[in-house]
Amino acid sequence: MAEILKNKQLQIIVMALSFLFVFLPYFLNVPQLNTASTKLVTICSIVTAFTVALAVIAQFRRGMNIINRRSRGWYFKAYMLVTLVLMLGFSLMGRDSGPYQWVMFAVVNPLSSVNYGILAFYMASTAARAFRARNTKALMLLVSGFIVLMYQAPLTGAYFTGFEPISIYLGSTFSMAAGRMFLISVTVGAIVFGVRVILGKEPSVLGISKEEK
Amino acid sequence: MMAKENGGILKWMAEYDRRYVYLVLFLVMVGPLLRPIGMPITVSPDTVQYYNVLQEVQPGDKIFFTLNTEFSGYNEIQSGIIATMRVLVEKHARVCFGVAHVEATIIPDLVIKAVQAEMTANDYQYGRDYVILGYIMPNEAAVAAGAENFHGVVTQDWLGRPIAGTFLDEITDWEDWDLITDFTTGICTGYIINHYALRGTPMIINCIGVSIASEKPYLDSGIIQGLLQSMRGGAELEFLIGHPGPGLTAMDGFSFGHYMLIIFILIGNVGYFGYTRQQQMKAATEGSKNG
Amino acid sequence: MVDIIEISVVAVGTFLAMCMFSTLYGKSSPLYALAEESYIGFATGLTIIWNIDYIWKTGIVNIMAGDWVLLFSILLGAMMLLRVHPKYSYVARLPIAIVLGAQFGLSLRTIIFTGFIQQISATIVPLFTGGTQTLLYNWTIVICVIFMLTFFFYTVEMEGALGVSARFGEYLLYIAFGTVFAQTFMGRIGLVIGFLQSYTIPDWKTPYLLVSMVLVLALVMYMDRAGLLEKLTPED
Amino acid sequence: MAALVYYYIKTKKVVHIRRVPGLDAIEEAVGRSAEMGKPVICSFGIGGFTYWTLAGLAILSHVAHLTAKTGSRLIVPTGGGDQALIVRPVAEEIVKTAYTMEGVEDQYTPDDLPFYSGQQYAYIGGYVGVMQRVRPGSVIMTGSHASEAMNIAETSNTVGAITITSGSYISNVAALACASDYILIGEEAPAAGAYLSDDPAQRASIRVQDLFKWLAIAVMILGLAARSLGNDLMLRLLAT
Repeated sequence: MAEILKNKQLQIIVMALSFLFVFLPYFLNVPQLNTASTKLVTICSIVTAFTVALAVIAQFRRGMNIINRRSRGWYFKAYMLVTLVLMLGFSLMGRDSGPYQWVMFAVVNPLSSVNYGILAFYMASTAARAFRARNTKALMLLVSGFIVLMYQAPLTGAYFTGFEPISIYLGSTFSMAAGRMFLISVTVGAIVFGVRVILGKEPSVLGISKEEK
Repeated sequence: MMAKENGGILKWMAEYDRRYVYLVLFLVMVGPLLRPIGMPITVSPDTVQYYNVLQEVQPGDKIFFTLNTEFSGYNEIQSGIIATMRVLVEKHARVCFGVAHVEATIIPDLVIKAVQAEMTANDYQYGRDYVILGYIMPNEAAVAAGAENFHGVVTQDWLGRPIAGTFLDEITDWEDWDLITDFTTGICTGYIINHYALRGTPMIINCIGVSIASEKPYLDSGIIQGLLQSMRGGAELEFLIGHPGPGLTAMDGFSFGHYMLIIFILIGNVGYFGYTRQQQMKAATEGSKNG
Repeated sequence: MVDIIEISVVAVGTFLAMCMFSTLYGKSSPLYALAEESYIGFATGLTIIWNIDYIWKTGIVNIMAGDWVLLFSILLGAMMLLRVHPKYSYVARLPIAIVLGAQFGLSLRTIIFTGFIQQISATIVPLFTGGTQTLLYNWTIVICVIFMLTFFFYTVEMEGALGVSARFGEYLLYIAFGTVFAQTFMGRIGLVIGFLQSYTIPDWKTPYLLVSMVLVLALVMYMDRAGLLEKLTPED
Repeated sequence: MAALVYYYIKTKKVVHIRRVPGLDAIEEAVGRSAEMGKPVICSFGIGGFTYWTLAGLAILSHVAHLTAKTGSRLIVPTGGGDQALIVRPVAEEIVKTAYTMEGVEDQYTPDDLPFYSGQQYAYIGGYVGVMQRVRPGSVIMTGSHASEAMNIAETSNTVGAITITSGSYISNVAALACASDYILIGEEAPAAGAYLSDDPAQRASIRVQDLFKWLAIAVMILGLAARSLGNDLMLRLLAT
């Protein structure tokens, strides 16, 4: 059995079959085939939900290593593992009331907000430090950024009406076109990468190390 | 001041401690929240387009209200979320909340509390008029399977109660939704576009500022029908529906935050041209003299 | 009357939030570590809860209702967990192969339309009919998309006409970057203001926010001056 | 498209890929770090095995060869996402192979590939913390990074490191274009990865991608021309 599961060719065939069994029914529109294909996709959604456990196992292992090594500040890791287990316990006591909701509003929500909110400060210090009209490209970036900033701020957007048409024009043409160009090139890249994997040309994706090739 | 002794104000403007930026930015954002001023606001065409799609919602329409955001994203687009829900309730639409991030499982409760008065006035009842499904979109496979066989993926609501007997009995696949209103920092929105909107399910999106340039091509190519942009879009929608909320009250701090950024950029450039460039040229001429 | 629970939520929330903000001071501190580990611990617990919830609702409930095929998902899921086992990690290759194949099937069958074909057809717009603004918009979009695309060729040297086109495309890109930077900044400050709103409205919350800010800043500066930061901050 | 990729892989003709300027910046940054006797930090992203992560891993391999040659210490922060755990063993293998090929296998230290959990913001806490402690000469951050890239780039600048980044979606690119000393825009990173790798499949892929971009431009121009003449044949073809 071990040899079968290790066999690289078998793994690539299974992946290709799984690919075809999800890809083709979408275009053929045969009801029975669609039902079976959707069942496979449902199975994959459940299996993928299991992979979260991998990251949690690694987290536990890393935390225990640090605790066992008694490296500096190991008690923070012990505290983290305790909070993890506490959250599991709280959820069993009910998710629409009690300690679970307390933790969500007192800990998770504010910290999640600050985690992303800090980026506003980093962007401000980046702009303050790096937005220099050093060359033509930088000047063009500065001018378009200035116009859009002035429009986005409601006060100037309302009183200096000249900014609005230019800012909406920049947003609906230049940045939309750049977004479209990125979308086109990333889509092509992702498709070609997918084809490479299906053809078995990317073994590392399957967890097969180089010696086994 | 320290700057005066070794190189003057221009040197300070070129090399001042970035923590001044952090402190000033924090104060100009929190200040107006304590002492609101009330700023005027103009409405952009994209917001009007989003509003018009909402106006076409009919009583009894089945709306898939998808939250593709961490709780932090909710801070930015809560104005758009609450204003959209308010319109849906006034239109007597039937709303199903679905979530793609574990932190967002608590948001439907907050949205319902924010529009509780309208829901009570319109006799909204759980199961018949609205359902909260919780975390049903952990990955693309779950989104795709839900699009093709809804009840194959979703069996219970967020508190483990069966969904049989709710208005979701009328949902089989992507064709049965009248509109998808998606609120996103990214997460599964691309999957919903690919597995619902591409097949014809009408869809509108309220996204954070980071995602505007990535979502605009879908709006321009007609795959989605409306795009509400960040907190400012939410404030404009509040203005359009005549119901001020967190969006409009935030616009003061919003304006000052933008102006502080512009001022920092100007200071930086004055310092750059007034000091740093001179130092670079001086170093270059000395280098060529010794070279 | 505000009850004690709500006060505790605001007091703890503002304190932990300011501890997380203390990273802006420029040095790691035990207060930042406290906030960070609180977030990791509770958020990881949350992730476990809701993924188990998904496996239960979509897998177990359907199996108990007679959908036996879904038993494979539990079996393959268990095999996937062996990925971290030093000796039996090869067992996880089968579920990885199935999931990867299905994953590519799902994305390749749709992104070719939403990300390629429909983006090209949306760029084929009228260039000589329509109002002035429409024409201005259409010409700009067409020029930007085509010239920006020429900036991203890698198997030909950037010389001659293609070189000129790529350089022009790069300038157009930097105009777009200025616009996108401003939009991104709008989003980020909206995020901070939304966070601050949750701790300034209603008014009784504001003192907790300001006291936490001053308290955390004072503590970090004191530890910095007393040379305690390095000693008390956990090693990674 | 699959046929084209398969054709190029089978033809054994080594596809020419132009040298991406970003590689010169990377080599200069590692060289300057060695002169200053400072470590190099290189990361490949927080995603699973995606198109962008593989580009980051190819660049990591190149940087590992450079640091092995120059004797600089290389630190590779890993983690940040649920899928990152599956990528980590491959990164270890890449760095170890590079040090072995340069004949300095003894300098390879597994502890310099720390795993900062599957959480995006714990990963940042660890990444920022190690930057603040070791004060690297250069930080090379490519591959599948998301919004944490801005935290890392700004902190990298704070500690005075040469900052080289790449962005996979437009708003990240716009912000990083300002925050970094050098940025590989969009697909420059995968192209750099293919340039460095001896893998014909990766090089063939870049060729096919270029062909499809030429096709996109050609279809747009033909469609625009036809539409201007009142014929929407191209639009109807695309709509089928």
